[in-house]
Amino acid sequence: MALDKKDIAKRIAKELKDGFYVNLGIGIPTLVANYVPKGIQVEFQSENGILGMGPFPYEGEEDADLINAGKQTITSLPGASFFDSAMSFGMIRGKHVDLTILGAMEVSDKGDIANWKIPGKLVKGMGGAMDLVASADNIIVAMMHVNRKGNSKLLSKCTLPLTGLRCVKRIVTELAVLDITSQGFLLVERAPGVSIQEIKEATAGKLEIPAVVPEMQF
Amino acid sequence: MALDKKDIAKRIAKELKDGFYVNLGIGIPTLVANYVPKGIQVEFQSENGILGMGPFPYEGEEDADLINAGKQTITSLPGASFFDSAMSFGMIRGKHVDLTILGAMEVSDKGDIANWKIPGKLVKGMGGAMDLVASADNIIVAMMHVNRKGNSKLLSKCTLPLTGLRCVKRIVTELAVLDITSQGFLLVERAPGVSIQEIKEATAGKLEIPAVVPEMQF
Amino acid sequence: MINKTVHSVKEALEGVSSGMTLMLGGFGLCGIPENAISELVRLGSSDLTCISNNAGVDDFGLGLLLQQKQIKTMIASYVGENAEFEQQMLSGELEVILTPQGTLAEKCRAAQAGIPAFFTPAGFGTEVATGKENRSFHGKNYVMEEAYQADFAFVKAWKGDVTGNLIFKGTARNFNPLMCGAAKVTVAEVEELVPAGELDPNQIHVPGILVNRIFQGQDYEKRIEQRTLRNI
Amino acid sequence: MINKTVHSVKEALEGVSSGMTLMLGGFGLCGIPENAISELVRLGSSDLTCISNNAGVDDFGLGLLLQQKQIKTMIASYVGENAEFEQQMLSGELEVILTPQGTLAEKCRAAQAGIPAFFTPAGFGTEVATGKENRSFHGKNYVMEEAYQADFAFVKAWKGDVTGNLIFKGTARNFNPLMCGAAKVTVAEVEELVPAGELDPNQIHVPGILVNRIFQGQDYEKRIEQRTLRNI
Repeated sequence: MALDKKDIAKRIAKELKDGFYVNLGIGIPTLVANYVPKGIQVEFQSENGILGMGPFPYEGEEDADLINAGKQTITSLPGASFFDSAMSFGMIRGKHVDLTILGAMEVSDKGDIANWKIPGKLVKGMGGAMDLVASADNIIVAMMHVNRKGNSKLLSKCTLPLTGLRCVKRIVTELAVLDITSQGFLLVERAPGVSIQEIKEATAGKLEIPAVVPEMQF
Repeated sequence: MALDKKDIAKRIAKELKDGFYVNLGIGIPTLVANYVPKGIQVEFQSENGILGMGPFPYEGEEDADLINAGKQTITSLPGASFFDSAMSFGMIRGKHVDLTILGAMEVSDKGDIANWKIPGKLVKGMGGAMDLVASADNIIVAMMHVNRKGNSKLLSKCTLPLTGLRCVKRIVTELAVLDITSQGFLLVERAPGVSIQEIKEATAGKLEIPAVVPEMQF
Repeated sequence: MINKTVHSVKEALEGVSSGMTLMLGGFGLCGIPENAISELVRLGSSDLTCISNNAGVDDFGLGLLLQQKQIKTMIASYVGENAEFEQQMLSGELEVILTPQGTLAEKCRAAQAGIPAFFTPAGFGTEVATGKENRSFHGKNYVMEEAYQADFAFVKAWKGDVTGNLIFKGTARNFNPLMCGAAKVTVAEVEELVPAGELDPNQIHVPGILVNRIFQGQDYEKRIEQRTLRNI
Repeated sequence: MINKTVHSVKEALEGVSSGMTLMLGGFGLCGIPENAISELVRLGSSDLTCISNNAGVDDFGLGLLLQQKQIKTMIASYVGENAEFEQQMLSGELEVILTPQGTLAEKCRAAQAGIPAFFTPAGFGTEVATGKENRSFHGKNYVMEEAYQADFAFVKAWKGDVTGNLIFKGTARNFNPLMCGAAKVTVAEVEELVPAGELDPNQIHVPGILVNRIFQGQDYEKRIEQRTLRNI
């Protein structure tokens, strides 16, 4: 059965490793913070200027001067630091952030990503996404495999304006975990009960299917 | 009579204006801090990372963590700030420092300056001098008009490796105050009792002499 | 000690006129120069180019200038919180230049620090790189970006002293320190203005040399855009 | 909370080997990583390229590495305090690359911040610009400079916490913050190592993400080069 958003977040959380600094995008990626595996230490960076971001505040504790990149009130953990936006993106461009998790509208089988602009629709802006995807060595995309019309969002070539070129490393969708390789999308895991056939039909780009494709473990 | 080093510093101090941030080089420029005109406020920047530099400490007050660019122990004044070297040179390159006063081995009548290297002799390095001269809009050079052999150091072309190109605005020597103009060195003032002829003989570069050349006032 | 204090927001904004390019600190509504924005509305200067990470919301922050149609060009990284903005952009009244957030920050910092141009990987291979120099260093591709040039920078700090030294709190820091000294005139408003010597010189975020005018701000609303709470 | 603490200088320098490029913080003898330098002497690694604003004095700071002839190439802005240095430079044993101080700082900062190259006016028209791209922006001439690439950065801070957050004191800050994260591995030694949460998150000069290893330094001499006093 296809995963829900929480399950996608849960699966991505398994990619977290001890000592990782992680930047989480808005949407499904934000949920990843709820599923950090036991026994490992990670720190969350928010590009508006905090490292060591904690959970949302309790009522009465919220502070207008302490928000995340989604403009939500947050808290800070012991060992946290605040800094300006040049330092924040210095961390990102300088590859000091170990893992970036973000959403996408389309991903190509070369690792291109489109997630900021739909021609003809209102453009909100790329925020920090272009800096993040151009810089990180380790980018995981959390996205739906198909759009509401049932069309694949995993393409041979993105149709929307790009956010970044050849940058995505891994994709987790409601159907599968896929890596970007020189052969295109490599099917790594499938969601529990989802058939390879379903994934094949939902993937428009080049799909490499190994002999054995295990089901995701949570 | 030709000025001594203290008098050169005194004359340069008259160039300080209320509200100026000033960077003083090593040697004669350092002495300028002793002659700030009454009634004006200036702040001294030292490129190793302090703004609001104060006088040398009293015995027992010296702090190994508080030095100037000449590695001398210093103090800080109320309103001072400490910062890193990138911020410090950001201030300099960004033209936030209003006046730079430094020494020179040679200056050309185009405003070129040489003050860091004598071929065949030990090279100590340019330190921050190249950043300072390339950035400041307002550079005053404190120097001797002639070298120990009696040869002019105000030339039509520098013979030593350059520190910066077309950057010097004003020169104060033991004999005169001169500005760099499109006509070469413009004689602005002469030291008390020094004749125009003496200055002419001591200047190898192109020298423009106005009808009236007042004596320096202290 | 050089005193940068001005005694009113009116005095602080002296010299602002229509057609100018302004930098405004803040991320969303966090750390925005509320007093300066109010005064800009009162002044009514028009045809402004505003460089700011966001464009406020309909009735607060830069949204107030948009309501009055004072902004001609908006340079920002994300403008999604503002219906008035959308309407003016779609009608062609408002020109929008979208810039990656890190590039926006670095272009301000470059202006502050006298760096005319630098290379960044952000936007390579996208429409953001169109018309800009692309170059490879050590096998990776970069885009050349130039420093901003602005007339005024308006920033908001938590504490400041009369010499212009500034200290920020939490994530209200964001773009504010980078815009100081990045324009011809930098105006800082602070929640608390203290005498020289009260702030620890080791803990100054922005040295006063980068600030031209400082004033004690008033009536800060500090509106929260997304009040998000944890259940007890 | 990610813990960066290592329990000895020996552990802190694990992986250092001959032929590497090292960054070392400090201005003169102010803010130099004394413990790391001692350990480098003990390790005896040779053919090192050292990036540091100065080269120490004969018997302290980088002078200790020069005595042992461990340095092959010195990248600095000013090296005038060191007779051993002079002798090795004149004999050709030591290669010296002199770099304007602001450019040195910015090349470190660029490495930290993922900026591969930038333009600076420093050195235009001088031998420093030889072989580098020159370019004019808005009528002024600039030189293109590239970020440094280094294997280890050794810095010294006043206080630090176990997550690697650093705070500096006075002018001992200098190049130290810029070298953090500018090399593959950054090693910070501190006068006082405190638990996470003891330092004010508003007042961190270097966030721990830029530091790979941190340790409590010992026996700081903090030698003064030019003890200059005022008469009472």
